[in-house]
Amino acid sequence: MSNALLKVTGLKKAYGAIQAVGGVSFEVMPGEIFGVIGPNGSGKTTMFNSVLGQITPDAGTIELKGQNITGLSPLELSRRGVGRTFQTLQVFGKMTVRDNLIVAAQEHHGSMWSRMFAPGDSGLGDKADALIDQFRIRHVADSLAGTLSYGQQKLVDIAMAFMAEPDLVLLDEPCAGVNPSLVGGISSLLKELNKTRKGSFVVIEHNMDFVMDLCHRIMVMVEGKVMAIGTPAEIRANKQVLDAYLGN
Amino acid sequence: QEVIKIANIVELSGGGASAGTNFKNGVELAVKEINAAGGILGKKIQTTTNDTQSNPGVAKGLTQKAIDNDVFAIFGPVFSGSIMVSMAESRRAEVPNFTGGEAAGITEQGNPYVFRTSFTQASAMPKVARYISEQAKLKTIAIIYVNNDFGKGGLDALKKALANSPTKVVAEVSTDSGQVDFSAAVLKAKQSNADGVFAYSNEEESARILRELKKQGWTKPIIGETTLTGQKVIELAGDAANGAIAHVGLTVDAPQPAIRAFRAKFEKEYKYVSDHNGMKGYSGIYILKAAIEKTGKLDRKAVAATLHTLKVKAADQPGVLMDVSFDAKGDLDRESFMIEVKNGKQEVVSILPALGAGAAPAAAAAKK
Amino acid sequence: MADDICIEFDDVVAGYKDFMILNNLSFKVRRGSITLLLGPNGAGKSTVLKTLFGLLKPRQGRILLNGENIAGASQKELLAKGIAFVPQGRNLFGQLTVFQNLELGGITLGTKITHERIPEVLEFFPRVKERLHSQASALSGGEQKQLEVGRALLLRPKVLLIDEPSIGLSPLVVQDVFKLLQKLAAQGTTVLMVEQNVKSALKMADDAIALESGQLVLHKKASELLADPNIERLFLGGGHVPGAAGGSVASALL
Amino acid sequence: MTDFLQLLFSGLATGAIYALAALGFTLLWQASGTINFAQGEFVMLPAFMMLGFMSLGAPMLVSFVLTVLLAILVLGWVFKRGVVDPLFKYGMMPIVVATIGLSIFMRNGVRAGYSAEAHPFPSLFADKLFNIAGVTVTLQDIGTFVLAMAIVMGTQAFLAKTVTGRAMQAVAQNTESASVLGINVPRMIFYTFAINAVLAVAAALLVTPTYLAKFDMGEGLGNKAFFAAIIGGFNNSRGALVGGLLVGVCENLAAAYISPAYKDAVALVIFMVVILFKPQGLLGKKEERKV
Amino acid sequence: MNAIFNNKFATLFTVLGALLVLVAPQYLKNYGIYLLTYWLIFIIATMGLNLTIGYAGQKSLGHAAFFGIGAYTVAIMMKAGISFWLGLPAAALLCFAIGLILGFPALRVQTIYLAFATLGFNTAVWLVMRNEEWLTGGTFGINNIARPVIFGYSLEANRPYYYFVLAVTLVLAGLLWGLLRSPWGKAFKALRDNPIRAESLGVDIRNYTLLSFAIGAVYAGVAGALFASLVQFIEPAPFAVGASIMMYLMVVVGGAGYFLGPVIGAAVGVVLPEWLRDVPGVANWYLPLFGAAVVLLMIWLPDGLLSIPDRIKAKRAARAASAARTAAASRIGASS
Ligand SMILES: Nc1ncnc2c1ncn2[C@@H]1O[C@H](COP(=O)(O)OP(=O)(O)OP(=O)(O)O)[C@@H](O)[C@H]1O
Ligand SMILES: Nc1ncnc2c1ncn2[C@@H]1O[C@H](COP(=O)(O)OP(=O)(O)OP(=O)(O)O)[C@@H](O)[C@H]1O
Ligand SMILES: [Mg+2]
Ligand SMILES: [Mg+2]
Repeated sequence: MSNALLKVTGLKKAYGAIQAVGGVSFEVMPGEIFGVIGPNGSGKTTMFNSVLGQITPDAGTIELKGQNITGLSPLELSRRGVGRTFQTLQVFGKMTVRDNLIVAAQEHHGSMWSRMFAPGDSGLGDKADALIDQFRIRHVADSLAGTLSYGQQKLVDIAMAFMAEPDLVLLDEPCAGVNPSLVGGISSLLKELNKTRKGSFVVIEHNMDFVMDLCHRIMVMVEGKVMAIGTPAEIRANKQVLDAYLGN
Repeated sequence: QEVIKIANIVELSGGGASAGTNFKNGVELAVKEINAAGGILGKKIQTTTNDTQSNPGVAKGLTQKAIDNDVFAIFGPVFSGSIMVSMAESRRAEVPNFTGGEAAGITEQGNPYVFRTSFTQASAMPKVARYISEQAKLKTIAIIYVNNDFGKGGLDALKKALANSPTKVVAEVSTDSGQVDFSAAVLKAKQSNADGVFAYSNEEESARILRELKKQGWTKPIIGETTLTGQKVIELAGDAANGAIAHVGLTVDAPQPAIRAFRAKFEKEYKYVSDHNGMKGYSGIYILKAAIEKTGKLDRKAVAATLHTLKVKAADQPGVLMDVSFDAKGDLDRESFMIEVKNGKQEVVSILPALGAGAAPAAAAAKK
Repeated sequence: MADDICIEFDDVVAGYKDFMILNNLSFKVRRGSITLLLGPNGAGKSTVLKTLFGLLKPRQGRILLNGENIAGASQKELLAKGIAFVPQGRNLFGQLTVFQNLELGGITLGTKITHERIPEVLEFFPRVKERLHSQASALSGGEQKQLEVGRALLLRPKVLLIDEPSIGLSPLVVQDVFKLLQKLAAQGTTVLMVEQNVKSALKMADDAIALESGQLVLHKKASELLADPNIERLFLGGGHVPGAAGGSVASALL
Repeated sequence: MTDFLQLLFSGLATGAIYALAALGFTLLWQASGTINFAQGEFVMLPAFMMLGFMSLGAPMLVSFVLTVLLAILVLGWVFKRGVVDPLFKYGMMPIVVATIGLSIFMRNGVRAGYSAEAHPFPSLFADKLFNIAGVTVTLQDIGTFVLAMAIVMGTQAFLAKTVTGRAMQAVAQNTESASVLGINVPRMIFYTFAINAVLAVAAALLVTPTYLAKFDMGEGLGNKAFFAAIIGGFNNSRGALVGGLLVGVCENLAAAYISPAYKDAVALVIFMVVILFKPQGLLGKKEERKV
Repeated sequence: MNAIFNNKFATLFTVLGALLVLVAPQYLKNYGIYLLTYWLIFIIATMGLNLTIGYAGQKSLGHAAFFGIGAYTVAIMMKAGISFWLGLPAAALLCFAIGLILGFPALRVQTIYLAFATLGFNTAVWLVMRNEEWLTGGTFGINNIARPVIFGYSLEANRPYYYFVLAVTLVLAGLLWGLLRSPWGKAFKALRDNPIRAESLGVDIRNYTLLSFAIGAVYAGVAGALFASLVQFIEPAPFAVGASIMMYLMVVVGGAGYFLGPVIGAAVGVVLPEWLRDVPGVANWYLPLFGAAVVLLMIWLPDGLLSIPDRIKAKRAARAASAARTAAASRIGASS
């Protein structure tokens, strides 16, 4: 099991009396699409934020490709090829959609000093345009991201996470507010990247069709603890999970 | 030249606003009178007024502007920092420049075009020092001063003047312009156990210092310079001002008839009592008038030269308010006063002779 | 039938400054029904609700509530007429507590009634109840959404405008909320709801309106639409890769 | 020890003055999310209004009431309609700059239109000195301190304890959501600025006897109050009190025991430490969770 | 960002402006030239501040401190007999270093809290300038600062000095332009719009934050150095917090985040009050009028004067988008 891409052990985070994450351990294998589900407030987002250096966990270790990355900053993680999206909308509101995408990848090209003399779009214009087309936001490509509809902003956010071609992407509810036709698109995109580039993903999602169809394995979190980890079929069959989360 | 153009470059906003406004009002009052009486050499005076915002950089620009406009003379700025900068311009253009600044440095640059309208700290402070050590006979003194060029300049001049006297400076307390709470400053003065305190700040702060001194039960002598016993200070400090003694170069409360007349005219025109800055501006214009008339022609260079040896008597030219004489550096000399505040009024306790008039101490205390 | 109509858009033009989103849009919503507003991202669904609730002033056209033109009315007036609105995204006062957020939700009711009703609402959302005195911004995404829905229910609205309530809610909670809406509708509340969770929403709704580029493209009974074989193609993307330009996203990246 | 107490009490009195002026900052920040760089001038103007009424022969309290009304109109309503309403939705920068412009306008308007001089201002309290164990305090000091305390606590209680107070805060945090809930946003904003105007008049009444009515009195007062508000916590009205008192006392102690020339530096050091280790101020609430 | 040069109107405007700046001094007297030079110096200083505030979104209220550090560095060095040409780079370097240091609080605190911290820094620097008389001359300032000599040609007179400052302004503007159109420009904006998102995308917000301060400070420092030898006298007052606030005002009035914003903003802050002085009948009221003008400008154009072209463009774009939407809608309408 030591060849895990991401290995989280005994992760804990409490806010006062609330144990948001209470000892979570799991592993994500290279090339795996790993789902995280669980009722509202079960600590999924907090777990993500701890893994990604956005908040400092109280306990636990996080390893990426065998290296301890606990406590590293989001920047450092991005440099090591970990991308992410946020549950709350996080775009660059006063920049155009196209610039949003370009800036999402430019820092991975060359050094800071060489970028001082690089062309304005860092040669990423085509790539950005391709994603713009795929996410059907061509008509708003030159609008300021802050003026887009909720779903459109969400799409920009997701597209940004892919611009730099990270090895591992953590997505927090990517489908929320996204039109079902594009949900299918996102699903296909992940599958395809997974196949062609051996991209690995961790996805938090409440859309069960999406999760069950896409993920190789799924972890269920309840009250900050892991309730179950297994294949979609196993999870669907788990009585406990049905009661706590899925219903009917 | 049909009119005599004079530029008034003064502090109308920012920290120097009160001083600048008074100076300007004095200038304008004098100009009005002179014009009504037929002008100088038959020519009317025309003034323009510009606000330096109490900022030397702006003052420099405005001086250039005045020169571009071909003015005959420049009045202001009042603040020492500003005139130090702007006088380089008037010098270059050879335009006589009158200032209200009191810093010694102004006339020490060898600028032949700069003239004072008041004492320098260098000439006022020896008089104060003499009073402190010889008349008040204080062994030790604490100095509360405002930490700007005016206050620091005064402090340095006074320390220099006291250096060879029996009086020792036992505390130097820096305060800020605009400061409100002087309890720490007064406390430090008290702690020094000095025989008296010398307070040197702007009008409003002086009033607050006086109040705090009273509050903390200070009973020893309180001595100062012009700003300590100004009309404004008395108004603001109320009872607390009583007993304060100051050396004053110019005061509207002086018993001279010319000064009384000025006081009345100024109050009628502007509905308030002028301070010494108003007198500086007013007498400055009359000094210029006297110089031009003595020169007999409107030639800046010649007028400047005249000014350097000029002596004007108030009897001949009432507008200069007191007999005054200039020296080669542009410094002026005249009588001055020791003032004490009694029952909310300035009272002249003694008239000190002009420095040039010999050092005989004026024994006669002139009562109003 | 006419007096059965609760909300009517009549030839409405509305948008943001000079950018017109809705162009001559007309549709009607039956009283006591749950009407779904569907459409791709950026179609103008949220704009419809915002215009209806007076947050955007229509350039042209009438908006009728029970036959009365409410275009240009203030939110306070609209609330007084029994309309409540749950917008998309985050709409809480993050630095106030959960309880204070609820209190403000009932500001038009007065403190007494609000305090009476808060416990009722909290019954539906146990997670929120547990966090009653936390700062609202500390709640998880789904908890915040629950709080927002609860805050609107406090008003017992006659007309409820609700923009994608399912965003961030876990499946069980979604079911609960949908059931609750059905119950409200049965009691006579008119619900106009935007949803991307098309399949489950259609199952609980009465009518469906679809928008595209601010234009009405379809107005049907929800049950009919659910049975429509074209629905896959229309709303669900049929499972295949979207994208007008052809080619997959992945290939674009490689 | 007596000296120390003397400094302490004087510092508290001065601090109370800072606190009163700082209260305006915290109120506007909490209830409208704005910073008013003309806050000092908002105290200066009522001082002149009161002087004006008094010079017309009105007694002090009558002048105060008339000034309150006038201030609500001018500093409350006109300011809200003229400056806040058009700029509210553009965020902080334009309002900040507009109020900088406004402060220049008010300060120099009073100077050019009325007087560049300082004018004495009558005190609400009799000119009485108390000597307690060698420490002298004036009735004015005590009165200012007590009233400042009461006003700050009252404001804080209003904001935190009443629904209207919270509705005002809600407007600052999320204007659109507030209107969606039926909170009358324009009215809440008006309340905010009306209260601010009243506070300014109260501050003027208590502060001006010491500060003197002068066109630029707002500049120094505004700066100190700004520091005080930051140190105490911008989003908590009690913070204004704590910050004000702290600055007042520290200045005095520093002037006496460290260096008068660097007394401001002491306040500054506290300030820097507070900012770096507790950016929200001593009593301020923590920022929101962002992700 | 490049919109401003794509726009024909803007190009025309720029060319006319350039001609004006080059030719006007030939027809101006001393005061006019002095004023223009003053204006250029503030353009340089606010260009730097615009980078910090407008592009990188760091709310700084301490810019005048750098302006002062630049001025004092040159003045002190020249008093010690060191050439202006060594003083200028020294001023720039020193400001860069101190700017980096001031950037550190910005890593901990943001928005208004950062504004407070920078304000404190400014006050501290001012206190040192005022109190350390042995170094800075204290409140007496430093007088008779000479103007530089270039290749044996004296810049003592106003006109040559103006052209010298103009050249410096153009060079610095060019450098900033290059920087902002490179990926750095986007990184700064990303930092401004959403630092949390930016960091997760690999934008080194620490470096960019520090550099936005440091580079901004360099511009202020150079401006300060030029200021010292323009006025030929410095004292602490022009570098107090009030001056920082005025610079902030200039940036916002001109248009924060617009490349040419400082040109307009500095004109409003420096030239407008001077112009108002000469409006007949209002002389005594020029400052209140200036204050009122600032308020009105903000109300009219909250995003600054240079947002006008953007407004027009946005309007046009919105119309076009509306039309496209209607067209799309009618296609859909036809198909169903
Ligand atoms: N900053 C915080 N302060 C206090 N409590 C917090 C904070 N962040 C999270 N919590 C609490 O921790 C718990 C877990 O929150 P988290 O956001 O991780 O849930 P989640 O699983 O992502 O839920 P959802 O599906 O609703 O997004 C919640 O009860 C939340 O209220
Ligand atoms: N504040 C705004 N300023 C300018 N344009 C806007 C603004 N808000 C939305 N738009 C534009 O209006 C269009 C419709 O937006 P709207 O929010 O109504 O879409 P929607 O149908 O609700 O989409 P979604 O499913 O993504 O929420 C979008 O193209 C968007 O770019
Ligand atoms: Mg979550
Ligand atoms: Mg929407």
